[in-house]
Amino acid sequence: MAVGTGILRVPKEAKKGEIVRVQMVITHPMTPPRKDPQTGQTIPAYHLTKLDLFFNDKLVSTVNMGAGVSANPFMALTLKVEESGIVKIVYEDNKGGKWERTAEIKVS
Amino acid sequence: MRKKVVLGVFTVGALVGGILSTKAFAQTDRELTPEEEMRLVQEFNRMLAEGVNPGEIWYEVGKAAIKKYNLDKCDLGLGPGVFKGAAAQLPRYFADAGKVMDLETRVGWCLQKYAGMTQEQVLKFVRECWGKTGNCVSEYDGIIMYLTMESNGHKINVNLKDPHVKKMFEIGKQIYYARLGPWDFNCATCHAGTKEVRIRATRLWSADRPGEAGQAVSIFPKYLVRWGLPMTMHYRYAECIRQMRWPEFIPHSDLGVALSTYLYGLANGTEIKAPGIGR
Amino acid sequence: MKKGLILTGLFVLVAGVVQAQQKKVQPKKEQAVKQEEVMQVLKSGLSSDPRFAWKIKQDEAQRICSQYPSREEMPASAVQKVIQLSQAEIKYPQWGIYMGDWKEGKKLVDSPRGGRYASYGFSDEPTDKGGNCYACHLIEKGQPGGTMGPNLYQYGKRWGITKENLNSPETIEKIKAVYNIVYNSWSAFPCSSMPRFGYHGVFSPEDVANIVAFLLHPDSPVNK
Amino acid sequence: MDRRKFLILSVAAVVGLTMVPTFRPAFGATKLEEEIQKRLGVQLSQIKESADIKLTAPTIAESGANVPITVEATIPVDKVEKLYIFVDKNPVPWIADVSFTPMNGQVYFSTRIKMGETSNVRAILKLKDGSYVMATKEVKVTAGGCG
Repeated sequence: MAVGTGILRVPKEAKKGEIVRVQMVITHPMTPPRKDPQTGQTIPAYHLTKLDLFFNDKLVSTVNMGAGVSANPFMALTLKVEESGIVKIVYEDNKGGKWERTAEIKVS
Repeated sequence: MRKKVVLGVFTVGALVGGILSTKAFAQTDRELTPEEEMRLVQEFNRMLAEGVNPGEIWYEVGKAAIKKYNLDKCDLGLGPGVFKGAAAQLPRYFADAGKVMDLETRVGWCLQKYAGMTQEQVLKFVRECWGKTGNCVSEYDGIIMYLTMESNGHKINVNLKDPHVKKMFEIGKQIYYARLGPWDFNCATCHAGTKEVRIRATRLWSADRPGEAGQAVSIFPKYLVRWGLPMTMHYRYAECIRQMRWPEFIPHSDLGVALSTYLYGLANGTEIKAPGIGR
Repeated sequence: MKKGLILTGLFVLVAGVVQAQQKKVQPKKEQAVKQEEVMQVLKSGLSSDPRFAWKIKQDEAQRICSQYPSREEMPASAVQKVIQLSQAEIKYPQWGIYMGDWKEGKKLVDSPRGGRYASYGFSDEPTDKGGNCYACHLIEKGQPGGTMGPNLYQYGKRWGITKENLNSPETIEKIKAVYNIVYNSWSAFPCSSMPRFGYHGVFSPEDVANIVAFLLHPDSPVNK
Repeated sequence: MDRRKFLILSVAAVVGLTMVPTFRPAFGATKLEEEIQKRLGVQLSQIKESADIKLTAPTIAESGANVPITVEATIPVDKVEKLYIFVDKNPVPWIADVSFTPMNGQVYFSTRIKMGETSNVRAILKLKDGSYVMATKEVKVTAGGCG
């Protein structure tokens, strides 16, 4: 499975004005630059750099990160929902990988 | 060592203009007892278990792999392709194979039968991520994760009334206590006894403390944060046996089945909650 | 007399271990399966590489210990037998008991990987010589350690070993008592969880002497 | 590769490769102070600790590979611009920063971070009025397992 797969988890339903938790896990090695023990060559860093959280295409939060975040990162943020809509996360790494995932919330 | 830490804190504290309040000092200065530390490590594990478990990613991997390898024909004891709750009643006796099998051994059997793999190919498939860290994702781990998670919420129910199963349980129990190898270990060295102990910082579960065997096995496959992958039960056996300085463990062997029968037998009645998460 | 005192001391010191192992376990039911069958299943799951054959030859003491979940359930005859077997095979350094080099001992105590193959697809070469002692013991203050074995903080101090009495005959006796435990723990505590390091050749007699020095020597960080 | 070696090497890599040696020149700042100066444009000594921001982290971590942390604040989210997370003794002390909008409803962020050794974790909030508040928690990183 490829790097960059993820789980985006939000409650399926919420009340208007409720603050809900948006949780996510993304597969990524999140490695800092390091030296290959055999060849002595430097293996470049490979990690996520940025994640944007959108709700109905409006930017809610941006997370910038380095290799200090654990492998297969978990993150959680909150979102105040006033209407039904689509939660979207867009994330990219330092090698040009870019992915997105969506989830739906019904607000009553 | 301690002195250094305190000194280090002091230096940093002095340098940043005394921002480090006395709170930081108090924390470093007070010696915690091993028991207090054990509680705090348990607290760490509870915090780790909050939120989404990265191990859940393997569920989708497994779902795809089951199609790819024709495992929807696989009968885990409730009929071909019936997976809901199936893992909870394993190990059990399978007439078609003529022996008791646990989940992983049965999946190996099915891989040979329905995916055309040889035994060697199966073993290679099983061990794809063994000893690896980083971003190793194996389809086998996915399959075991998927099949176990399909039993989430079901209670472990090993049929110890079946004489085949009962016999395997007894063999497993004796293996559990067999002192062997150049370091004289058995499973019970670490995982028995009523006294709560730890190995380095890790609290050890015990077969002699009620409920702990259940808590231990019901969360496998368990996502290990230090390797970034889920550890299946047979990988767990292999790791323990490696640490015991015995020869290398062969997955899907009767040894694995005997240990599973004993441990899941002890765990009867515990709800499956996969994946767990730990160090 | 002196010996008696020392022995008493030994038992006071290690009473913790005995207590730690007083697990209350249900008496075992009569064995429904044959021992050979158990061993056959066990060996079916371990690499059959002939280079490892020696690792799964169960010796008599191991066989006795395997029958009892804990020492408290062992009949006196079994306890005696294990002690006797274990005492009989203790070997001492060529020049007899002496206070070894604690700095060398520390290296063996610290190293975690003795006798363990490094990873899967392994070789039989032990990756390191060492006892992985911190896994089970707290030894030096400030070093994280396990609690399976007794706490060894200031072990030498507790034995009353000082710079002044370092070469006294009493001290030599104490060194010997500790040497015996490290070399073959079962000689003092039959079926203890602690590996019989000297017996299995994990450590040479000289290695054991160095480890004992690390535990007992007044200059060792253990006794600071 | 041997697993332990791998761990040691990756720690070594984390510690050694990505940063200058740890010695501190007489007039220079710590890596942490430099990093805070660079990213926030203020000196660490000017940032006050405050009870308005709460940082939850374990007192002891059984593994430095994955330390769960959660930051919450009682300060209304519309007054907040950005959250920064630092680990004092990591080779790269900066872990992440998070920008908030009123749509978040509150200041809340939870993640898992790497820690090379026992150290303070810091959560610093930059408010829209240009001021900063901070919460600090020491996490003791220890070793688990059979080694």
